[in-house]
Order: sequence, then structure tokens, then C-alpha cells
Amino acid sequence: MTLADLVPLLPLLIVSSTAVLLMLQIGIRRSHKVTVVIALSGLLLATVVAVLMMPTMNQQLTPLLIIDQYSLFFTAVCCAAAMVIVILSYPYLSRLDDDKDEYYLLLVIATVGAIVMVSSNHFVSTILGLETLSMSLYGMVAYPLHSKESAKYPLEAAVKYLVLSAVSSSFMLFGMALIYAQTGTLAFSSLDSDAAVSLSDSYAIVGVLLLISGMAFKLSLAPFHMWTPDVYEGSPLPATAYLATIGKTAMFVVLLRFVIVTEALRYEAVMIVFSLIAVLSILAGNVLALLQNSLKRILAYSSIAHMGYLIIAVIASYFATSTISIEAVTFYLLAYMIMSLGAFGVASVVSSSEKEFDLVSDYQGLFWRDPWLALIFTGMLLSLAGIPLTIGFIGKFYLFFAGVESALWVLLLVLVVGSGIGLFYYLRIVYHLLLPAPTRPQFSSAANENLGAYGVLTILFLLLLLLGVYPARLMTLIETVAAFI
Amino acid sequence: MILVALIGILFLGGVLAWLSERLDSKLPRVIALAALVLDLLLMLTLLGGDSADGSWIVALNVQWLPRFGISFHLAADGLSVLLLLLTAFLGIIAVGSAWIEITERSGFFYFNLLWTLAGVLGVFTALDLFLFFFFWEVMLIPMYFIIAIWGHENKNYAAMKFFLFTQVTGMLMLVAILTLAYFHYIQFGFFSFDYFDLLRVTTSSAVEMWIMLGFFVAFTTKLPIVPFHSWLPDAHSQAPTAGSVILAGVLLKTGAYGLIRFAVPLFPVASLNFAPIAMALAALSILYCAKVAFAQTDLKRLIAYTSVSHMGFVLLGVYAWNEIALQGAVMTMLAHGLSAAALFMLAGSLQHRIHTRDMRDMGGFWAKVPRMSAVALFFSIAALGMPGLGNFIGEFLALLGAFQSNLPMTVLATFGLIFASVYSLWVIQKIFHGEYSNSKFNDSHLSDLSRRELAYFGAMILGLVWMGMYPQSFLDLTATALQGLLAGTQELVSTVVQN
Amino acid sequence: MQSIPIEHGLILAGILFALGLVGVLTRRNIVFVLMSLEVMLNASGLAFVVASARWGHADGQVMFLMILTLAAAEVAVGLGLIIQMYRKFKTVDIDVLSEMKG
Amino acid sequence: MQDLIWLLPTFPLLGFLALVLTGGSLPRKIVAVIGAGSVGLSFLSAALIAAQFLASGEDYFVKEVWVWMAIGEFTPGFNFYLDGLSLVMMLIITGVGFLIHLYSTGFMVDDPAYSRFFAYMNLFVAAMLMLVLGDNLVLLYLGWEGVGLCSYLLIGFWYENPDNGYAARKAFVVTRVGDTAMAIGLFLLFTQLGTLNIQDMLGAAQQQWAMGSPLAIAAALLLLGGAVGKSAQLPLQTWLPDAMVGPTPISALIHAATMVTAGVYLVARTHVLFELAPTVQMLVAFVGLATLLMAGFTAMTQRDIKRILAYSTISQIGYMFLALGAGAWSAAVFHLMTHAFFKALLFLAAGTVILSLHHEHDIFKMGGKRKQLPVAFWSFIIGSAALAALPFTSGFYSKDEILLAALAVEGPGLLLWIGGVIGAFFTGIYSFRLVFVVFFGDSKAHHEAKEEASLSMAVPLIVLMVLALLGGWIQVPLDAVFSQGAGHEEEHVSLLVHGFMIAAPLMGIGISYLFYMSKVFDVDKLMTNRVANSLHRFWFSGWGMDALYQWIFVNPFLYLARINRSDLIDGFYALLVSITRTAHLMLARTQTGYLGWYALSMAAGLVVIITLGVML
Repeated sequence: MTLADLVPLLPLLIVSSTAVLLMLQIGIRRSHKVTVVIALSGLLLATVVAVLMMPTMNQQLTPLLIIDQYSLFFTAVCCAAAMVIVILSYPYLSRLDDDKDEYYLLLVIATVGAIVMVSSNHFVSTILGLETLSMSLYGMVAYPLHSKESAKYPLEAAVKYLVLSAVSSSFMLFGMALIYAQTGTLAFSSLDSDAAVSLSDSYAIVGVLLLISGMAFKLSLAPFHMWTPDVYEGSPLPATAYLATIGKTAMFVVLLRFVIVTEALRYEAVMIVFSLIAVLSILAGNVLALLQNSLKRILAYSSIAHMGYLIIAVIASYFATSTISIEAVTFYLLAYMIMSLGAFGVASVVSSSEKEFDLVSDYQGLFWRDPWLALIFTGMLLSLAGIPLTIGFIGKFYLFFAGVESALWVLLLVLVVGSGIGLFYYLRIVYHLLLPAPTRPQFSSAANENLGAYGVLTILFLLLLLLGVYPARLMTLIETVAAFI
Repeated sequence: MILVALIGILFLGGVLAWLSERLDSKLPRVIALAALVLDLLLMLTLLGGDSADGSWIVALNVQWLPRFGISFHLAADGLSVLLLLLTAFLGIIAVGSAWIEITERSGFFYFNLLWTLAGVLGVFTALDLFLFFFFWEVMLIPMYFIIAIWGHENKNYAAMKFFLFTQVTGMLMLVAILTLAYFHYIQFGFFSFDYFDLLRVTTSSAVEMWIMLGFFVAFTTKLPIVPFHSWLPDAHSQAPTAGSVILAGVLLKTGAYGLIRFAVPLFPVASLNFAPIAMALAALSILYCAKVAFAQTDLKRLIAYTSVSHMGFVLLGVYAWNEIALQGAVMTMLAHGLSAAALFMLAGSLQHRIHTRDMRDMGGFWAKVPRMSAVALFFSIAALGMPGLGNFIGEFLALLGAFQSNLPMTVLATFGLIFASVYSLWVIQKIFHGEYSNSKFNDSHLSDLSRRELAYFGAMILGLVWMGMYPQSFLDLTATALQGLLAGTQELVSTVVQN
Repeated sequence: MQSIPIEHGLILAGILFALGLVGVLTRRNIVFVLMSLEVMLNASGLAFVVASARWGHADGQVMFLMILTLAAAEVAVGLGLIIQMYRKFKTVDIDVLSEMKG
Repeated sequence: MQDLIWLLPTFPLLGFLALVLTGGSLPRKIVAVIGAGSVGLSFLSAALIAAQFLASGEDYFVKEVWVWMAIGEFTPGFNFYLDGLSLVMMLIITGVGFLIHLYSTGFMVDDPAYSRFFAYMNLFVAAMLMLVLGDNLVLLYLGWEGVGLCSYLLIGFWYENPDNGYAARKAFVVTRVGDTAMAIGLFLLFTQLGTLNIQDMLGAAQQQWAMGSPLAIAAALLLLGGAVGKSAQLPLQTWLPDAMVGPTPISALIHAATMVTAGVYLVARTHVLFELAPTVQMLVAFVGLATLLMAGFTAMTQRDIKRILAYSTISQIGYMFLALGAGAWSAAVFHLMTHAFFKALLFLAAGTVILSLHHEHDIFKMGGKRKQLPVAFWSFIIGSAALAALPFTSGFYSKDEILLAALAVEGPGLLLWIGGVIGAFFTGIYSFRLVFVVFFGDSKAHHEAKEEASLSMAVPLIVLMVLALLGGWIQVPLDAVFSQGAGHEEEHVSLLVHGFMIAAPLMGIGISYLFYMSKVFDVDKLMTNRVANSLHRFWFSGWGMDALYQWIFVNPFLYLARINRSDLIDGFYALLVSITRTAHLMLARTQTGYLGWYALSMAAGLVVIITLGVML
């Protein structure tokens, strides 16, 4: 392991050292502002480095990590998203009557986990990254525990998340064990179709299914979705945002790599299970969200559905000749990150750790009270619904194309039906935004207080539109990146 | 470039109108009007440019999303130009009808109005199927806002229904488009969504039928045709007047345009095989909706159902697919655009005056508002297909053409003329004839048509008479375009028949 | 010497795993739930050890060490939460944590 | 001058526009001038054109104004076609029309909507002229629908009363049924013959269609449908009697003189088709016969003066159809003309009577009007004489020709002739029943009648009296039009035949004299007889046709409309919605919030998945 080997690890190292730095800073002198600045600069540096390294880098670093354009792409994306969440967290936590700094520490560590995951092509690194991520997330979910009137039920959320995700981890671990027992390897690459041993025989296939179930839990796919709404609702909004975006994305990248590299879809069993999961998630997610009144729960259920959409593209990747299905997953993950960050962001801008405004009715008439914020919110919701002019539409377009290319007509039909139902609850929120404002509004526009958050939301909104109208550049980038997986 | 200008002006005008509200609440309507008039003038420069070989008057084609071979391809031939003119004209009328009716949040209202129209213009000029779909969807959201914000008592339900119907069927069309594009990829080895590339795709008849159905459902939902029509009555009865005008006058026509431009030319064989069913549906919706219309008590619902009934003639004409029938369909689109819009505006101005749409409360208005009654009489007469007015030309030609390709369905459809007379005269009887009584409503504001209203009703009356007495000026405009479409499909069909 | 066939080891692990899972499902007391989790995690650890014995290289055992730490961490966080929970509700019955539903 | 033929419809049209656009703001004098004057002008020009045309001695004359629409070979234009037939029609329309307009200036003088009335009237004249002058069927259809519209507007002229509205709608819809058949006929003709220009079409038909070919039969039948609707013949005659609720001049102009005879014009115009379809032509004859008898019976039983006249119109048009069926085209047109004269006369006279009695319609509430209303009285005497076809009146000559033609038909000729004679007999009865009851006997008028009508009303009556008397000697220039038509050369018919034809109406008059004048027989005593009574009620109801249609068509339509007011198809989508809703509620119940339950669901999912995997 020479010094040169450390270069590809730079983003990872930067973020980890940011974490160390934060610990030191906390040890020396607590200051919310300074903490945020350190975290932001660390993440920013990591993002920039990742972007700069992207064009050239393609290197397997120890059996555990693969640093290629794909992993770097998502490293950059995750770090950027983490920055957004940091900026959103600042005003949210500012009223918390308790130490705020460790929250950012946890956040950064979680990001380390995420980076490890997106660049992992080995079971060990998968587990390593996953657990780093989850552990820190437990903390973030439970963070406002001490505050006098803690917003929702962080404790309940944390306990549920901890127990259930531990269960799912054990699923994954046991699955890995079985695969290992069968094949004697823990690296994805040595499980592919021309490997000496096949996964199909005896207990290895069980192992694969166990592994998939575990992953499905982390991605909150039906039938492992039940924890999602409760944990989303209970956690502080920025934590929810993190869970919903970076948590999901990192896991999905691992899933994608695993499926693509090992060509697990060769096995009928896996194929069927995936199809089943996709259909169940799309239907269950959308139907459950239908008449919800809690914004967080709606977004939770809708995330279930969106993950289901993505699985369709994953399935498509097996039949497809071109890489479009992989590009579809990549693009849609990015799109989903932008839009759900935006949606949660709007909610967290008006909320704070004391009082979260979570009911759809809280936002009644926002369009006339704070047009800009409402416009952003509307944009995010419409994008989630897949309406043109937004990035969400291009994402949907990718998914549809992937499905058509692989002739997955049934799944496409389910996708259409699901999105149809989805329209209803997204528009329901939009409709509330449009209603005449109530005489005593729940919250006043917070534009002046936290310009930072407004700014970052604006940037997200502009990205949403730009990539919705002219995504050509991004498309070509993703095309090149996707070739590496 | 001029086409981009046309669309851009509306998008910009919309934004301007919205912002200008901060300065003065009267400014937006002026800006909207200005933008539309400017568009209309620009369009007039397109007239007379139709080159004889049926090619395109103006075209613009630049790369947009190379990954999928998607290009930003706008073009207009006679047919498009005619519909563009209709759009701009009705847009102006709509602004006129909203002039005093829309008081709160006028800025955002005109923003939505202009963006809807911009989307429609895009639909009428897009020659890249992705772009077409893009605009197809773009026009929905602002329309949703118009209904959901400025609508009447049951607006949420109506707006949601409108959106779900059009959006879900739109997704089916997206799947169809993508499938077609993918087959193009298989056949020619590169991605393209360009109209002319996709015209060359040939697939197995079964596949072609399925793809065609994808388009058909989307278009007939917009048109609309039984059994996909049931969003229309709710949308219309709840929408503000200007919304109804745009909806009935322009949005419905996008469905018909889609059928003429895409559904049939792209899938000539499938359409040929499907024509009997399509025409049967047309006849069904003509008769069925005429009957349901007669039963309505809500004036706007009634007019909405009559719209569905009239659109049946369009579908009939399109699937007869010969020049007379097509010209008939186009004329019906134009004439119905005017007459239905006018009827909705009358209904709107009545509601604006007496705050009810329930015909059971009305009666004997002729004595109170003779001018309005005369205008209403004129447009109901037009709606029931009185010769000398536009609607007659359209329906007569459509039936005449259809008769040559499908006799029984045409005969059935012709009975629609009887039903039309039944409901049209019933409306006149119920509202304007009979004894006047104001027991059911407060008629303190029941005044006759103002100058402004007279002006735009007069314009529409002139339009209908023009269409009825000298339709040639419109027929000539579309002739080459339609003949081109016909010729194209003919040779495609013949080649397939040979194979 | 006669080595134990790998299947036996895996079956044992499987049984442990199942027991743990059942424990998580049935137990109301959160402490026991955490213990059952431990059982599940260690069951998979056992499976790894067995497997690495079959292939005769260390990967599996490394994995097992990782699982140990991981489980420790899980429990650490878990216990912390239990304490908070006991403070709030004066009970360790997980069913009190059911305010969010629907 | 001929080239100015387009002026004919233009004058009234301008009048219409002027009256509409001013919207009743003009003083009555000017309205009267515009309304009557425009028609007068077009009558003058019509007369001049007619003179010139007859002088020129051409067979026909076409003036192309502009191309209406041109798509492929479908090129109908606004072209005017003038020949003997359209000449006669246009003179009747403008001439009689002008007289009636003149009359109306007096009749409507105290009606609030004076200018609306004349606007409609002018529009009607314009449309009617388009109908008869159009050289292609599409243009004819335009006029055809136009007159229908005007008839609707004028029947419902007094709109406050819903019954008038009902009558108006009934008239429009019932005729629309016929029009629809006609429209289909047009489609058929164009699809088969490739043109809708009447002359070309007829020529093509003669070349392409053999005698009695099914296509010809279909086409003729469909056109007949239109004719039957407009001309109130069986089975579509029900609307005309109700149409009498309109102002009396309307009944005179539209529902006696001109519009209702449009059917006759259509058949005569397209007679070639009917000659190609002999069966249909025979059908025409029998439709005419049945109608004239049915209407004759009914007319005898009516009490409303205008309904009596209406039924008499129906039956007279029946005669015209009889003539058409018998191939005596010119006889039909000739009777059309004379009928226009005397029926207009009768209606206008009836108008004065009604007006003088403050809109009293029941003849048995009238009586002894002989003294008060001399003009009306003499009008009625002459009109009824002509109607009953007494010798030397105009009606005599026309009806005479018709009956002879009917007799000349091979096959059922005698039957047709007998029917016609019986009809004439009834005509005698009901026409003079009216005269006797209204003008003789003692005055039962409770309210004192107004004095004789104004000059503007008297003059037209006098003119029409002259025409009704002497119209029989007018020579209609139709030989060129129906050259190949079955021109029945005067074969010698025995004096007996003539005797019957003269005697029949006289006997009728005699009988009605015995009943209503000298009261030798008592009507009321007759009514006590149950058979006679029920017969009377049957006839009075117009042979129960209204009830029948109500039962067959109207009620089912209303029923269907009522049950499906809220669109069944919408129910399907509502069902989808409720399904999704229930699904949501059920699924939402699975989100219990209990950790154990969640873990259980995970375990269950795992088990399912693994079993699935192991199965496969």
C-alpha cells in the first residue's frame, strides 16, 4: 500500500478528517457556526476533489473499494447533498436548547459511510459502509431527544429504526455468509457468470435472497417498507432528508453494482423476487400515501413507490443491450435526490426542532403568503409527480425508456397506474398551497431569518428546471459514467 | 424562428403579467392582451406562404437531447397555421371574457392562461414526438391551476379529474411514443423521435395496433370521446369562463390535431383496420352525449356534453380519412371552437349576473336581455348545424366524406342532427322563452350585454358566418397539408399491402 | 481427523438465526429484543466462521470480528436509547412506542 | 336584368339585417317600410326578371355568384337557377309574400315586437327564395333549413306562452326528421353520382341508373322523406295543426302558401329520380291520397278556425302529392299556385275575423259576421269556393287536372280518382261548414267586435280574391321543365267523370248546409250516437297520431334522458376511485405502529421470498 494508493481515497480521507477536525473543535470550544463552517468546507473540498478526479480515475483499491468514475460521481453527489442538509439543519437546530455540534459530527461520519458504500464492490466494505451510515443515522434520528418539547417522537423513531435495521443487517450478514460458504469469495466481481462456482445451487441462492431482503429493507421496498413512515415522521426533518436521500442512494448504488456485476438476475428466482418487490412497492407506496395528512408520511410512502420505479430499471438492465437502464437508475437517483431534498427542505425551512409543520393543512395558502417558497415546493412536488419542465419528468422518461427497451410491459403498466395514483396526492398538496390563506397562518414566512436555506432551495429549484429543460450535458456525463459499472 | 418567437412571447408575457401584478392589478390583463395580439399579427405573416408541394411553411430543427436523438423541431403547415390562428383568436377572446370577471390574483391567472396557450401552440407546431409530448403535458398544469384556483363550488374535484384523465392517458401515449422510437432504433440503428424518421418505421401489425391505441386513447381523452369523456362536464362546469373558452375552443382541438397529424399517418394500416371501431365510437358519442346533454339542468354541463357530441363528428371525419371528411373535421374544429366558446361565455356572463347555472331557475330572459337572447339564439342555431354557419359546413362535409367509407355509422351519426336540434332549442326555450320570474335568483345585476361583450360576440358571429358562407378561404389553407397527409398514408398502405 | 461437514455448521447457524428472529418478534421487553438481535448477528458470525473453515482462508473470520464490533456498537446505541426510553415512559415495554401509525 | 337575380334574396336579407341590427329601436312606420318594402322590391325585380326570361324564350338560365366550397369534385356554389318551375315559385313567394307583409303591417300593428316580426318574415322570404332558386341540392338544403328555422321562430313568436314554444319546437324537430332523411339522400346522391348540382345530378342519374334500380329507389325515398316532413304529409303531418299558434299572417305565408309546399317543389324539381323509381312515385300518390282523406275527415271535426284551415292545407297538399304521384308534375305545381292564392286569402280573412274578436279562435263562438266584416265574408266565400273547387274558380281547374291525371294512371288509377273525389266531397263539407257557422246564424259574440280592418289589411284580401277567382287562367310555363315528364295528353274522359268531379263538392256543400245552416239535421243529436261520437273524437284528435308518437318516440326519449341524467359511464370511474380509497384504508390499517408487528411483517416477507426462491 503505497502513498500513491491514497490519492484515489482523497475524498474519503477529506471527509473522515473533517470528522476528526470536528471532534477536536468540539473538544476545544463549542460553536454552532464554526462547526457548520468546518463541516461545509470539508464536504465542499471533498466534492470538488471528487469532481476533479472523475475524468481520469478508475482503480480497484484493495479488494474492498473500487474508485471509478461511477463511484466518484456518487461521492460528489452525496457530499453535495450532505452540504445541502447541513445548510438546512443550521436554522432548524438553532433553537435547540442542547448541544448542536455532535449532530454535524454524526452527519459527516454518516457521509463517510455513504462514500464507502458507493465505492464498494465487496461484501466487507458494503457492511462497513452501511453500518457506519446507519449508526450515525440512529444518532441523528434521536438527536433532539433532550430538548424540552422535542418535535415529534425521535425516541420512538430511533428505537424502531435501530431494531429493525439491525434485523435487516443480520439478514444481509447471514446471506453473505451463505454465499461465502457456497462460493468462497466476498468480492462481487468473482461471482459473475463466468466464475467457477454458481450462486444458483443449494443454499447460496437463499443467501442471495437474504441479502436482497436486507437491502430491500434499507431501500424501504415492500414488503420491508413498514418502518419508513414512522421513522420519517419521528426524526427531525434534516435527518429525515438525509435518510431519504443519501441513505437510499448509497444503498441503491451498492444494490446496482451487486446486481450488475454478479448478474444475479440470471437466476429466475431473483428475477421474480425483484419483479414482485417492484410491483408491491409501487402499488403499496402510492396507495398508502393517498389520503395521508402528514407531509413526512406522504413523502415516506412516495419514496417507497419511487424505489419501486427504480427497481424496474434495475430489472430492465438485465435484458437491455445498451446501458440506458443503468443511466436511467443513475439519473433518477440524482433527480430523486434533488426533488426530495427540495421537498424536505421547504418543510424544514419553516419548521424548527421545537415545532415541525408537518400537516398538509399547515401549508394552506402558502402560495399567497410566501410565493417563492411555495413555487419551489410546487416545483418539487410536480417533479416528484413527473411533470415536464422538471427533472422528474426526464427521470420518468428514462425509466419508461428502459422499460420499453426491455419490453417489461406489465411493469410499465404498473408504473403508469402507480404514477396515476401518485398524481393525486402530490396535487392534493399543491391544491392546499393554492387555497386562500387562513386568517391566522401557522407560521410566518422565514425568508429573512435563514437566507442560507432559502438560497440553497433556490439553487435546487433552478437545477430542477435546468435539468428538466436542457439535461443534454448531464445525460452525456451519465452515459460515460455508467459505462464503468 | 418565428414559431419559437410565437411560443416565447407567450411564455415571457406570462411571466411579465405575473410580475406586473405587483405594480398594478390592472396591468396583467393588458400585457396578456398585448402578447396575444402580437402573436396573432406574427401568425398573419405566415399566411399565404403555403408552398404547393405540401411542404412546410416555416421550420426550425436544432439538437436538443442527442443521447436519444431528440431535436427541438418546430414546423407549421397550413393545418397548423389555421389552428395557431384559432388559438390566438380565442386567446384574445378569453382575455376579453376574463377582463372583469377575474379580480383576485389576476397576475397569476394571466400567467397560467398564456402558458396554457403557449403549450397549445407548441403542440400544434412540434414535429419531434418528444417535444410534442413535452408541450402536450406543459399545457395541463396551468389549466389545472386555472380550474383549481378560479373555479366554482366543486373546483378541486373537477381540476383533479381533468388532470388525472389527461395525465394518465398521456403516460400511455408516452409509452407508445417510446416503443415507436425503440422500433425505429432497431430498424435503423439510431435513436430518433423525429416525426419524419418515425413515419418510416414499419412494425408488425399487432405491435402497430397497440402503439396506435396508445396514441388513440390519449387523443380521444382530450377530444373527448365516449367513454373517456366524463372529465369534461365537470371541468367545464367548474372552470372560470376564460378557462372554459380555452378548454372547449383550443385544448379539445389538440386531441383532434393529434389524430390527424400523428395517430393516423404514423399507423396507417392499424388505423385502417381500427377505423370501423373508431367511427362506431364517434357515432356513439354523438348520440349518447346529445341525449345526456338534453337531460342536464346545469347550463355549463349541458354545453359540455354538446361539445363531446360535436367532437364525435371530428372523429368520424378523421377516420373516414378522405379529403372531404378531413376538411369537414377541420372545419368542425374551427366552427365548434367559436360556437362552443361563445356558448360558454354566455353561460359565464349569465352566471356572472345571476350567480346560478341552474336552468330550472331561469326563463323568459328575452324580455329582460333581448340582445343577449338574440346572441344566444344565434349560437344555439349554429350549434344545431344551421346551413350558412360554420358548424354546418364542418358537420356536413364530415358526414359526406364519412358516408363514402362507412355507411351505417354515418347514417347513425346523421341522426345526431335531430338530437342537436332537440337540446339546442330546449336551451332557448328554458332560458330565454317562457314567462320571466326572478323568484329563484337576485336579478339586480341582470343587465344586457355590454359593449365589450357585444364586441367579442360580434367578432365570433362574423367568424361563424364567414366560415358558413365562404369556407373556401379556410379550405384552401389546409388543402395542401391534408392532401400531403393523405398521399403519404396512401403509399404506406399500398406498400404494406404489397408485402 | 474427521472434520464436521459444513452443512451441520450452517444448519446450526440457521437455527440460531431463526431463534433470534423469533425472539425479536415475540419479546415485549426491549432488552430481550436487543439480546435476540445479538443472537441473530452472532448466528451469521458463526456461519462465516464455518464457511471460512471450509475454504481455509481468513476472510470469514475477519468478517466475524467485524460483526462482533458491529453488534457491540448496535447494543451500545440501543442501550442508550433504552435509558432514554425508561426515563420518558418508566417502562421498557416496546409497545409504548406506538404513537406513530397509519 | 337576369344577372341581377341574386337581388331577390338580397333585398329581404338586407331588410332582415337592418331590422336585427337596429334591435327594435326603429319607429313602426320605418319598420313597416323596410319589412314590406324589401319584399316588394324583390317582387318587382322578380316580375321584371320573369318578363325578361319569358321573353327570351330560353329553357333555363344560370347565374353563378360565388363558389361556396370546392373540395375535389364537390363544388357547390351560390348559383341561381331559373326555369319555369323556379319562376313560378319565386313569383308566388315574392308576390303572395309581399301581400302578406302588407297585411301584416296592419295586423301586427299593436304588437310590441313589431320589428322582430318583420325581421323573421324577411329572413324567411330570403331563405325560401334560396330554396327555389338554388341550382344545387346543398344550396337548396340551406334554404330548406332556413325556412324551417324561420317557421320555428315565428310559430314561437309569442314566446311567453310555453305551449307556443312547444308547438314551435315540435314543428322544427318533426321536420328535422325529414330533413335528416333528405341529408342522407344527398350523401347517397353525391357518393353515387359525384355531383349535387341538380341538373347534372339528374342527367347522371338517367345515364347510370336503370329504371327501378335499388339506388334510385333509395335516393327517391330519402328525398321523399324530406318532402313529407316539410309538406306535413303522412306520417310527419302532426306538426302543422299545432303550428297555428303563431300569428295568422305566418300561417298564411309559411304554413299555407309557401314553405309547406316546398316538399312539392322538391319532388317536382327532382322528378327524374322519381320517374326512375316508379314504386316510390306510386308511394307518393298513395301518401297524398291517404293524407288528403285523413285531413279531410279531421277538418270536418275541428272547432278552431285556424286548425280547420290547417287540415285543409294538409289535404290540399295531399292533392298535390297525388298529382306528383300520378306524374302530373305541372298539375301539381299549378295547384300549388292556386292553393297559394286561395289559402292565403282564407288565412288572412280568418286573421281579420280573429282580430276583430280579440283572438277568439272557436268558430262556434263566432257567427253572423256577414254584416260586420263584409270583406272577410266575401274573401271566405270566394276562398272556400276555390278551396272546394267550384267551377270557374281557380281551384277548380287545378284540382280538375289532378283528378284526371290520377284517373289516367295505369293500375290503381280509378282508386286514386275515387279517393280524390271523396276528398273533394269532404272539402265541400268542411269549407262551407266554416263559412256557415262563422258568417251566418246569429252573432254569439259576447264582446262587441272591432270594425272592419284597416286598408292595409283590406287591399291584400281584395287582390287575393281576384287571384283566387281568376288564377285558373294563368298559364304556368312548365312544359320546358317537365318536357319528358308524363305529360298526359288530353285523352277523352266521359262527361260522367266530369259530372262526378263537379258534383262531389256541391253535395258536400249541400250536406253542410243541411247541418249547419238550415239545421235539418242536428249535429248534437248525431253526437249522442256512441259510434259517431267516438269517430268524432278519433278524427278530432287527428287520428290519434300525436298520442301515438308521444308513446313511441317522445316518452322513451324522455325516460332514457331522465334515468341517465348523471352519466352512467362516469359511474365506472367513480367505482375505480372508491376501490383505491378502500385499498388505502385497508393498507393504512396495517401500519399499526407496533415494532413487533413490523418485525413480523419483515420475517413474513423473508419467508415468502425464500420459499419463492427455493420453489424455483
